[in-house]
Order: sequence, then structure tokens, then C-alpha cells
Amino acid sequence: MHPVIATVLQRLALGILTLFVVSLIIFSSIEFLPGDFGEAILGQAALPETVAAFRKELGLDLPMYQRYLDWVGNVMTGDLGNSFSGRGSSGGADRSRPVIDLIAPRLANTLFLASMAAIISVPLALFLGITAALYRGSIYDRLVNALTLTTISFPEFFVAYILILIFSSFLKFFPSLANIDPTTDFWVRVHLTALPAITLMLVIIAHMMRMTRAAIINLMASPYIEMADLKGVSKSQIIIHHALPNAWAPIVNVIAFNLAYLVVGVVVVEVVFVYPGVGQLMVDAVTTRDVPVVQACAMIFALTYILLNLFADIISIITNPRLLHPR
Amino acid sequence: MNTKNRGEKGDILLEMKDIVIDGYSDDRWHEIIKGVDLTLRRGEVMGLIGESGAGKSTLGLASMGFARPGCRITSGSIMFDGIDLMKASEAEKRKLRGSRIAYVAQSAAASFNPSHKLIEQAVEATVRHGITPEQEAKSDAKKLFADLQLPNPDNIGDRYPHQVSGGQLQRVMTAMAMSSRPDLIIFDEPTTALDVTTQVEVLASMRQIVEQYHTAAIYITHDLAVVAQMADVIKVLRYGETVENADTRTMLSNPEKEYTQSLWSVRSIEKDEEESKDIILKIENVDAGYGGGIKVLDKVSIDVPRGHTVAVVGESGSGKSTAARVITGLLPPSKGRVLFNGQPLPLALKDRGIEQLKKIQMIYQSADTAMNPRHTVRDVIGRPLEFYLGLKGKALDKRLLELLELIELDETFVDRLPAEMSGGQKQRVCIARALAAEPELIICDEVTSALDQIVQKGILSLLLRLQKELGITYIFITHDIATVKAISDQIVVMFQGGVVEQGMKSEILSPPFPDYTKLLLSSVPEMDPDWLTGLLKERSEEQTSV
Amino acid sequence: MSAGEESYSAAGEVSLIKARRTFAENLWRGLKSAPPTALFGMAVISTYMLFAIFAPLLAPYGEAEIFPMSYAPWSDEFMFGTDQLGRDVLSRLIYGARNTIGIAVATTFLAFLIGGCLGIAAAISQNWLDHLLSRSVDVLMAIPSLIFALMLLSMFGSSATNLIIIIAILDSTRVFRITRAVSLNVVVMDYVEAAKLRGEGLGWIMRKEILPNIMPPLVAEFGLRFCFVFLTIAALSFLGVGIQPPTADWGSMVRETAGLIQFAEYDITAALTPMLPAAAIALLTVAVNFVVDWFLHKTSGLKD
Amino acid sequence: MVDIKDLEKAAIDGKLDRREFMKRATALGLAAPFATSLLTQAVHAATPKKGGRFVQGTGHGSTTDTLDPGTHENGFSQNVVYTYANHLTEVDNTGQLVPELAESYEASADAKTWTFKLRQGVEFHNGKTMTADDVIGSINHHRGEDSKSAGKSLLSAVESITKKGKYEVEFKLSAGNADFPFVMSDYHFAILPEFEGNMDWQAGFGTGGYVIDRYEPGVRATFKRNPNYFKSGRAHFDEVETIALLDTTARQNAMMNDEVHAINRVDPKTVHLLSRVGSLKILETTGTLHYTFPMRVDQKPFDNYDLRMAVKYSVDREQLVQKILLGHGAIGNDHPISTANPYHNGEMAQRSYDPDKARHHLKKAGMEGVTLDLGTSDAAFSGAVDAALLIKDSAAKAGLDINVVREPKDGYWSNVWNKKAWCACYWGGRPTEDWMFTAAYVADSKWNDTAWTSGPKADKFNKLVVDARSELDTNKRRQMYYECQEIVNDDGGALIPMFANYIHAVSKKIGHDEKVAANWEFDGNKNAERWWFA
Repeated sequence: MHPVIATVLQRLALGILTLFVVSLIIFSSIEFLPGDFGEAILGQAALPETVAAFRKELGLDLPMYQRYLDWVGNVMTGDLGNSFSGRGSSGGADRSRPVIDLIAPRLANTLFLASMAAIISVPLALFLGITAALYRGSIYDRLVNALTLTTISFPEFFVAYILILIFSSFLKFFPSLANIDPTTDFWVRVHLTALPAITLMLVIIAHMMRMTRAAIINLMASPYIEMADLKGVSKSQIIIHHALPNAWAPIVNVIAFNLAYLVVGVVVVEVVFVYPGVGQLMVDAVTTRDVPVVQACAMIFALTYILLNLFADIISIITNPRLLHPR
Repeated sequence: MNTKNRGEKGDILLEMKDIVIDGYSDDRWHEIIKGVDLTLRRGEVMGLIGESGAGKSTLGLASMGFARPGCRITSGSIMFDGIDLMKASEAEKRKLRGSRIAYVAQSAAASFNPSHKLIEQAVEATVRHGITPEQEAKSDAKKLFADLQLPNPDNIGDRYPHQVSGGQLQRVMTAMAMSSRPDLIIFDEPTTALDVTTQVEVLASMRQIVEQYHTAAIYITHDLAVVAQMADVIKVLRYGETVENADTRTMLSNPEKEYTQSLWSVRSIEKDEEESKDIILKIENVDAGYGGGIKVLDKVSIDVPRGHTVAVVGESGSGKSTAARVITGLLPPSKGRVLFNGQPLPLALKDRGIEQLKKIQMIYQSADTAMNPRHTVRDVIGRPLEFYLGLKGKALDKRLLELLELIELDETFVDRLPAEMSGGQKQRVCIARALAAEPELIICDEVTSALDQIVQKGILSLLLRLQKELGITYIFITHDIATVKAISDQIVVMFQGGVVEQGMKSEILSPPFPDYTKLLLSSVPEMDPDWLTGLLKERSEEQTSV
Repeated sequence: MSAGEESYSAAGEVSLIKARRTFAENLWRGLKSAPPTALFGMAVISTYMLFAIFAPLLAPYGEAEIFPMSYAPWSDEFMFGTDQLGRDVLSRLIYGARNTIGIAVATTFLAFLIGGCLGIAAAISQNWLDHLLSRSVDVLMAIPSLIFALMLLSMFGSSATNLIIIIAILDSTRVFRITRAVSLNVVVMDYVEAAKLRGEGLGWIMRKEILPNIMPPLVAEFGLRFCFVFLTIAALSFLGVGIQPPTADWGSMVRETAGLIQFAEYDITAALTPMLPAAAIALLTVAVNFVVDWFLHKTSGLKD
Repeated sequence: MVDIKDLEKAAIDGKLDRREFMKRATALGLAAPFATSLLTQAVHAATPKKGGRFVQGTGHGSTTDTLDPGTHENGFSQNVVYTYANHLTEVDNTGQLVPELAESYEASADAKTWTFKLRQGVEFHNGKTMTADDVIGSINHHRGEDSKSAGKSLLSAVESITKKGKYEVEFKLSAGNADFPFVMSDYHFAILPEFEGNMDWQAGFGTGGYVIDRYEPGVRATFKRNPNYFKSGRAHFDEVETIALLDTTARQNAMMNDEVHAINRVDPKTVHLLSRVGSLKILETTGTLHYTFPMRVDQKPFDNYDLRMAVKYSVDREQLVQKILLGHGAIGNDHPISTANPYHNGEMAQRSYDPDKARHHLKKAGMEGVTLDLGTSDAAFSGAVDAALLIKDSAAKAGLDINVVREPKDGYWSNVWNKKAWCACYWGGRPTEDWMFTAAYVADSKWNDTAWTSGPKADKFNKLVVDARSELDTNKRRQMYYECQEIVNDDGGALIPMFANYIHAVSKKIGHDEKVAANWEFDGNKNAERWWFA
């Protein structure tokens, strides 16, 4: 398995580097955003001295590089720091919330929603893709293609509203609010998150299904497929036993990409269904310039992206004997 | 025993009558096979030969009732052992394929599924068709591996395709075909992709096993010498029609049709060598390698006399192409130097000036990849004229036409795209591109090996003519001895990155030989049907068996 | 990509020489062979283009022209009624085509300019430049693009220009990836080597040798990217950073009226109002995808 | 394993409809009949006069909210604080100021000294008894150098707070203020347990009718009834849940699908449609909330009186009220005093759209063909961008060219408002004239967003405000405030075209008094303790 391990290590190293750069970018962009936490929190009521008091309290008066280095230092020791919000006002001890406590429950929610969408859409996409490739050019194929195309062609929020109209307003199957809380029981949770999950599925299935189909069809032109044909292997067997094993790499890549999207790119869905996920948190944190929280979210997102890609790479290695058993 | 009176012929196994096959290309259906008959008896081996485009493979596949995507069998009858394949359903035909009719493809490397083990693939058909249970099939396959003289037959099957050499793969594929003990095997150019020395071994093992199991076979190739060793009868195809049918020996000794004769005569050009002391290019003990320190060239020294041709021969991996890359500067050597007209050339491409680049040109093996598919002939030939000689407008057009004339093409080609020309025409355009720079030295890298023999002949004589007229020097990289004979004055034999010997053609091609040269030369098939038998006997006597 | 051995394909055997045709002929043959979906797609796209170009002529009223009656019902005067400010919805739809498509196209072009050039350059020079670019692309892709876009937009202000530049840059990463990938297949070709041997400069090799040969996949990608950009802009407008008012763009049009959908059971035409721009977006993306689909199928050389 | 309680709960809040409830219940292996009885019980349990679980959706809330009253700036926090905490005084549902934690209060003749007598035996949720120390700590939280409270400026006049006894506190002001008790009802000044001379807000212990059960910033807050609440006949619900539903559509969906019992910030555009939904009623209150377009008189060209007049005359207020508020509001007269305030000047002539007058003033200013930038963003108020566009449209007819600039949402308050020469803004309004003027119009106010500080008329205005503050004779005060309004209307830089209603949708299951308070949304944000299940 040594090539796998090699890649994993190399990717992880690169990943850490990436994380570092990302944090730098995010940090500096927040710096360049107009206004700071104090002003954002106090809004219209901001007074110069109150804002100044906030700056002092939060150490925003220190030079940028210093604050960044402090942050990096803490992260190195596994401390994501405290949210700006709720720093003990005048007098009183620092009563601010650790970023972890802020993110953990929401991350759980995000992952829950993502896995719900993934568990159904990935197998479904694969199935559709394979069958479409199998009955290529048939009505079924065209139908699946057209349908999936259409679903990705609508703006996310629009799909969401339509689903709400149908499933909550008319049919009353699912609630339009997915406001789950940590104590929500599992099945209730599933029921509540149904609509957002469906929305996400509709958005991602198309991409994965089409890649599956394309990858397989692409291989159908290769000589060893013809060979299998001349060995009298049946069409379905050819696709499943000869084409699919060689098609994993591209497919898994797309799957990874979409799974990443499920975690990272769902702000809109969170807004529409009032789902307490990390995306919304990050947007809020950005608008209130709550640097530690923004940073943490960005790190989580970047990490997701990196890990999923790593996973994709590993799969493409172990499904490819050339890489797995080098000469 | 020899191919002539191999076991008495059985009854008729395969009978194809008046087969017509259409191919779809360019939004139209064309007839590729125009009413061909073919009859094959049990245990008989038929050689099917012709140039590319003759329809050999298509006909061969048709004998399995199979048509490639973009082809369709429009009329005719195919009777295989009493079964009418034209009427048979897909399912019925599937039952036959891989059980009673087997296929051995041209490129083993591409025809094995990279993600399954060899043995799995070897027994797949047999097992799927339920002829023999898996375990049995596997042990049998190992036996076949042994019969085909594959190294350690017991575990080679557990390897993946990329882990074994091309020659071995080709044999595994033969075993795969054999595993169901079919009545008929279609060999589709099974040795074309192999080096000569490997080819001999593979041919030998194939013939041996076919005889052993008394299997009928259709052997498709464009190489007469090869077919001579394998076939009992030969069928010559051209443009989808039968040119002639005959028993091998008669076909070889006195072919009727003059097309057949022309095929036979391809190998007859012979250039008489000339001595010369005027060295234009000198490579002095060059070492070179790619990346991770593996040496591909080891102390290589070659002298190239002005106005003459040096043929660099060797098998794939012998480093002959690498030598070319060193000369062109694409691969700066780690040691040694390259002298051109007595002056040392900058080793790296980027350090060479226009004048130096201009003087050394290159022609590639495959014109398809050597010409930008989006560029017309004008672009291809015109660019060097513009780039090196700064020609424009009228002057450029004039020169363009001259060059076309030189390579025996007319002005109608000026605006053609590569896709609109035949392989030979493309190769000629590539030559013209090289000439356009008015070079002193042209490196020809396997320029004929991708072409049909008649076309080869044309290209070779063109090159010879140009050399006479323009006094250009050639470095001719090839693995085909016939070509060497045809064009070279001097020969450099390379093996595993080193020069085995260099000298005048006559010396090299006449005994005494160093071992490798001998192996190389002796492995080149000859028209004599008994050649292979003889060679094998000879080699076994010398215990230099493979 | 299935390698090699295709040189021995049936089509090859049939006729080595491809008949010569003019561009027009090829186009016509292409259209004839196009499936209904593709034809539909092309029809839709060209219609949109017409609307976009001749918006001022086609629109019954001005883009920002305000009438006393807001939420006027559908009538002869206002085909699709008026919006919350009493602006004619039809007119805004038509102008929306111009603005939205215009911006999307501009963005996509810019994205391809950036991503394409860098991609090819990286593929040719497989050295530190390649590494540098690929790494930085990784970094950019690791940042949630929508949120990042939000940040950048509130940093630089959400003017049309900024919108175009920012989305283009974020989008060019994917373009870079694909361009690099396809270019890698081309740079190994002998004709590229030949050009190097001739002493051609980087620019020439990029423009003349590589670009023409990676066009098909790029064109296809262009279509898909265009759709994504389109939807991204819609999403951004939904999140409140869109195109400057009173400029009409479909994304914000949907957003402004999306609330009406839920009242379908009470007032159907009201509920339809947001559907119109959304449908306009969807229809176009579907159309483009159909065309791209067909185009890909044609150029990938796969035959059914 | 699913807990029956959960289902029951879900059924009660209407999160589960009957079908769904049965499906799940039986899925749990409950015999159908039992499940049915369970359901009926549940629904019965959901409708007595007292008890029940009240769920409301509010259009505010951010993940960075905290329980620190000093930083309460959005409706979510305000509603929360009014739900779990009390203040010295309370504005009741008729708009009258009544003592809450204070038993009574009285002022010295010059209205400079205010003494509050506190209720005795009031307990915080942690059992601690509320005393003067808590009051002092809570108020001091908003004073002093390092205070980061948004309420700080309201207390700038407070010179000292002294403990006159366990249940008595005295405030000394630098200048007389007849309305000081009103200030004490402001949401910032919640009375929380004292901690190191400050307040302990972190624990979330108030004296209010409900005890905080769970507080998830930006998501929800849940409360349980406070069994020993000092008020009688208040706090009827067993439990209260306040959810942040920022997306208007989501909010209204939730309401229409019976997932919440009340929402605020109903989109005026869809009120007429929402009102058709059978299960709910629309609840509107005309309060002090007004939308303004302050022109900074210290910047060109707004330093010119006639230009300001031109602008004021070139705005079609009816159209704004019609199209931005769709009639759910009142026309403004370029001063911030609403009909909900005690001394609203109804006698003054209403300024209306008059292109000719506008031209006249423009000519007089000698600024024909001038182009004015109007900064706007929906951060100012929802519809601000549209409103700006309407102004542009109507002004164009008066020969005034306006260039609408949409500013980025975040940073709007710190970078545009109170900085750009002309922009969109909103004021929640204040219950008293003095408070309103002090907040945004007097010369020394930090929030004087019109920078209208000098000049004869401004000086007169400022003097009037100070005098009126300590004037205890209501008639005199009325006169003074009437004049103030006239001056602002004429010379001030504020363009105040409309007062917006608070629009709520409330489930018909909910009962409340005929009159609901207008000072804040949700019955003055005290709906949790004032409303009940009918």
C-alpha cells in the first residue's frame, strides 16, 4: 500500500500549507472589510468611545500581523480562541464563548444534513448514471438526462420555495422550518430536514450522474471493452465488470466535489429553511466581523475540501492497479 | 514438422458467402467489404493480408457475426458449423463468442482490462459460458501458459496487465483464446506491435499451440513474411475485394495478380552504400537520462558523414530515439558533447540560435501526431518558410508550391487539413516541412513504420531522391532491417542504451556478428515458409533458446 | 480517454481521406444531425440573444419607468402586471435578459481568459510555475466561494464591474483545472515538440498549436460555466449583493417577489410573478446545457 | 427510540399534523387507539386559558447576540430581555408609563433628582432578592469610561446613583428631565443581579415572568414560566419559544403552515395575501418607527436651506406610503414625532409633493441641474432601495437629478449613515418627544445624523428642548414641543416621509387585550407575558 501512504502524507502536508494560506487570506480580507466588531454590534447606536472600548477589550488596537500570529499560535495549541461576541462588558471577567462551543452543534447539524443528502443522492446518482450508460440513447437515457439537467438549471432558492409550496403548504408532508435543536429526536430530525435535504439532492445528483455516465461511455470505446464483447460477455456485465472498475477515479472526484459542496455551499438553503448550520454562522460572523469565528469556519470548510479530495485520491489509487502495484 | 503438410484438413467449419459490410464515416455509409467469399476447414490456418483499408479486420470480425460500432453487415451469409450467424440472435452469437470462436487482438496492452488479474481475464469467457468451473479453468490456463512458454506459468496469472511485457501479454491473450478450446481463433495482427526478436517467440508459440489443439485460425496481417510462417492458405484483400486466393507456397512462389506481385516486391529496393570521411555531426561519448538518474544512454558516440545516411537500429528501449532527442537538444546530455560541422552545439534547446535550429530538422514516426490537426498544409509548410527565411505573400506561395512539387503533391493540397489526406501524403507533407527549413541534417524517426509497405516504398525512394538532389544528411532511426537495407550507407546497432557496433552497411550485415546483432538479424522473418521452422531448430541446437 | 489503438478503427478502414467541406457545409450537416433537444436549445438561446440585443426596441416600457399602480394585475396594458414599485414586469424581464446575460457572458469570458491562459501556460511549462498556479488554485477552491464572494463584494462594493471581476476570478480556478488537464494531452503531441524544435515562443505555441486543439472541451465547459455563473449571480442577488438598482436582473427580480410563491392557493397570478424570472433563468440554463451536451457528444467522437 | 413526550410536544406546537403524528406513533409500536387518545389529550392540553407552548418567529437575531443588555441592538435580544427581565418602569399596552420593579417614583421640583422606591420581595430566577444594589449595578453597567453599552448616551446626564435604603435609589441628573422615568423603561436598562458593582448578565437570571430554558444566539431562545412571578395575571404560557426567522418568506411560510403562533415584520407587499389565510389575523400598530433620509446640513450642497426645501417638496410621500408600506403606515411631516407620542403637533400643515415649489426653491438656491447622491441599502430599512428609487423618480419630475447608490449592507451604519451627505436611515422612535430629540436632533447628540447644530433656528430649537425637559406644566410643554416640531420641519435636515406600522401575523388561537402597545413590536415586546391561548 506504500503509494497510498505516500500520497496521503504528501497531500496532508500540502493540506496544512493550504489551510495556512487560507487562514491568511481570510484574516486579511476581514481586515479590509469596512467597520469592525464594535461598530457592527452597536450598529446605529455606535459611539466613538464605545467602539474604542470594544477595540481595546478585543485587542483590535494591536497591529494586524501580531493578532494573526497570536491566532496561529493558539490554533497550533489546538485552541480556536473565543468569539468576540459577549466579551464581558465593563468590569466583569471575560465571559465570552469559546468558538468551539459556538461551532460544534452547528457543525453537527451541517454534517447531519449533508449526510442525509449524500446517503440518498450518491447511490441514486450512480444507479442512474450506470443505467443511463447501459441504455444509452434510449428514451430512458434522454429522460434522465433532461430531468437532471433541468434540476440543476433552477436557482437553489427557487427549488426550495417550490418544494415548500408543494410539500408543506399543499401536502403538509414536511414542515417548511428545519429549526432543529440539539435535543431533537433522530426521526423528528430526519422529518424536519427532509426538504432541505431534497433540495440539495436535486442540485447535486445531476452532476454526479452525468459524470458517471460520461466516464463509462468514454471507456466503452476502449479495446478491452471490445475484447470483452468478443468474449461473449453480456452488455450489463461489460459495464459493471469491465467499464465501472476503470471509471472510478473521475466519478469519485466529482462525488468528492459535490460532498464538499454539501458541507460548504449550502448557505442559501440554510437561509431559506432557517437551518442552524455553519454556513449561516460564518455569514453572520463575517457581517459582525467576529474574526475568530470566521477563521474557524473557514478552516473547517477548507479542511472538508482537503479531506474529501484526499479521499478521492485514495480511491482512485486503490482502484487503479497501475498505481497500487507499480512494476 | 512444417506448415505444409500439417494434419489433414477436416470438413468445412466456416463458410462466408458474398459478404457485404458497410462502414459509417463522414455522415455516410460506405461499402468496406464488397462481396467477399471465405471458406475455412477445421484445423486450417488462413492468412488474410492486405494494406490498411483493405478490410481485413472487418472481415475477420464478421466471421464471428460481429461488426464494430459504425459498421454493419448488410448482406451475405455466414455459416459457422451449421449455425447461420446472420440469422442468429445476439444471445446465440454471444454463446459462440469466447467459447467456440475466439479472438486475439492486435494490441494486447490495450486489450486487457487494466484492473483485473490476467488469469481472471484468461478464464472469464470459459467460466461465464459455464464450459468449465473456475478452478478447473484456472489450472488449465496455467497449463496453457506453460505450453506458450510463459515464464513461471503458475503465478504469472496473478499479475496485472501492466506488470508483464508486451510479448508475454500477447501469449496470455492466446492462452485466453485457447482456454475454451475454440474451433476457430481470429488472430488480428497479433505481432505487429512487437519487436522482431519477441515476435519470433510469439509466432513460434502461437503456431505450436494451434497445431497442438488442431484449431482452425484466421491470421490477419500486412506482413507477408509472417503470414508465410503461419498460414496454410493465403487470401489477399484490397479495397474490400478478394485479389486472390492460394495455397501459401504457390502464392509466394508465383503470385498471379500483379498487385500481389507488387506487394511481394516491396522489399526489393536496395541502396548501394558509399564511403565518406566528411563528418557533419559527431556525438562524443554522451550520457543521458530522464529525471530519476536512470541512464538511458551510456557513453554513446556516433559519427554522421555529410550527404549520407546513418541508420540507427535497435529494439524499443534501446535508446535510439533518446539519441535523437539529445541531438535536437530536447534532452540535454549529462555528459559528453555534440559537434555540428566541427562546432560544439549548445546542449540545451533554448541555448541554440535560429541558424543552428534551422540546420537540423526532424521527421516523426506518426504523421498524425506530427501535424497539428487544425493546421492546413499551407500553415504546416509555410510556417518554417516564414519563421526561418522570413518569406511572405507571393514569395512564400511560390516556395510552397515548389516544395509540394518536390514531394510529388500538387497545389490542390495547399488548403487541406491533415484529416483530408492519407498517411503517405501526410508523411510527405512532414518531409516538406523539414525541407522548408533548408536543413543540412534530417533526423528520421521510424518515418515508415506506421505505413503500408507500398507507401513505405514510395516514401523511401522519395527520401533517396531528395538526398541525391539536395545532398541532405539523414539519421534514420528504425527497427526494420528491410528499411535499413533500403536506405542506409552506415549502420549503428544499439542495445540497452549503448552502441553495439557501427560501420558500413556491408560490414554490419555480413558475418561475423556480435551476439545481439545476430539475434536481431536472424529474427527478421523471411518469405520462406520454412524459415521459422529452420530458425527454431537452429536456435535449439545452439541452446540459445528463449 | 482511451489511448492509442484507435488508428485501426472501422471508420479508419472505410476511407482514409475525409471529404473536404467548407465551414458552412459542416455547420449545416451539424444542424441537420442535431437532436431535437439541441435544436430547442439553440432556438431558445438565439431568442434570448435577440431580446438582449434589442431590449429597448422590444420592451413596451422603460426599464425603470414607474407607474402609479403597483402590483397591477396581468392586463393588456401590463402583460405580466407591475412589480412592487409599479414597474412593468415584462419590460424588466426583457431588460433583465440584457443585463443578466450580459454580465454572465462577460464574467465567463473573463474567467476563461484568466483560467485558460494560465492553464495552458502551466501545462506547457511543467515546472515551478505549474506547481505555483496549481497550489494557489487549490487554496482558492478550498475557500467557500459564495461566502468569499460576499466578503469581497462588501469589501469593494457590489458594482457590476466588481461583480464580474470577482466571480470571474473565483470561477477561473475551475477553468484553469480543465484547461490544464486537456492541454496536458496536447503538449505531448509531436507537433508541439516540432514547434519547440523550430524555436517558437511560448505565446505562439499557446495560441497556434494548443488552443485550437483544446477548443471543443473548452467551448463545452464555457457553456456549463456560463450556467454556473448565471446561478451564482442569482444566488448573490438572493443574498442581497446583486447588481445596482434600478438595473433589472432576474436574480433580484426573483428575490424581490419570491415571497409571493407561497400564496399560490390564494392568488395564482401573483404566485406566478416570481416564477417568470426564475423560469427565464432555468430555461436559458437548460437550453445551454442541451446544446453543450450535444456538442460534447459530437466532439468526444463517441458514436452510438 | 423515539420518546412519546417528543411526539406529544410536537403535536402540541403543531409541528406535527394528525396524519404525521399517527404515522410516527404507530411506528413506535403504539396501538393506533392509544395513539389517538394520546393525540386528543395533547390537543386538548394545548388550549386552556393558562398554559400551552407559545412559539413566535422574529425577523431579527444574529449568532453574535448575547444576553448583555448593553449590546442589545436587534428585536430578538429586546424581546428576550423583556421576556425574562424587568425594568424600573414599563410602558403599558395603552402607552402609559407605569412602575414595574419600582413601586413608585418622584422627582424634585427642578426634575433633577429622581427617587425610585423599589418593590419588595421580588426574586431573581436564582432565588436572590432584588435590592437597590442590583439596580445600581445594572444601571452602572451602562456608565463609566470603559462601558461598551449602546445605552450609555441615554445616561450621559446621570451624575450619580445613590442607595437611599435597601429598596430605594436616587438618581441625580446634570439637568432637569421630566421624562427620566420613561428612559428607565428602555430595554437596555434591565435590572439583573448585581456582580462586583456591575451586573451579572451571563447567568441569564432576571426577575421576569419566564425563566430562560435554552438560549441559542441567532437561532432560538426557549423559556419556562416563572412560578413565583411578582406580577399577577401575567405570563400565561407554560413555555415560550422565540425563533429567529430572518428570511421573510421563511417567516411567513412558518406562520401559514402553523409552525409558529406569531411573527413580526410581515412584508407589507404580501399582507393582503397573508390576511386571507384563515388560521391567522394581522395585527398592526402605528408606533414611533419612522424612515428618514437625513441631509447633513454641514456638507454641501445641503447647507443651503432652499435646496433642502427643494428636496422636501420633491418627494411624493403618498406614493412612498403606498408603494413601500403599501398603506401600512402614516405620512411623515419631516419631524420625528409620531401620533403615538403625547405631544404630536397635528395643527401644522402637512407638507406634500409639489414640483413647482421644488423648482422655485431650486431656482432660488441657484442649483438647477445639480445631481445629488443618495446612499441607500436595505440595511437601513427593508424597501430603502426601492424608496430611494421612488424619490429619484418623483424628484426628476421636479427637475432634481438624484443618483441612487446602493451601499453594501454590512458596515452601513459605520460607513454610510452619519457620514455620507445624504442617505437612508430608520429610527425606532422614542416614547417621548424629549427622548427622541435628545437622541438625534440636539446639538450635542452623537447621533445627530443631520449635523443640524448651529444657526439661529437650531439654537432656538436646542434651547426649547432643554427648557421643555424640566418643564412640568403639560400645556407649556405642549407649546414648546409643537414649536420644536415646526422648526425641525422647516429648517432641519431630516427628510421624514413616513411612519411605518409594526405588522404582525398572529394565530387566531392567541388572545390579547384589545389595545396592544405600540412602542415596540410584539405588544411592546412584552407579548410573552401579556398574551395567552384563547
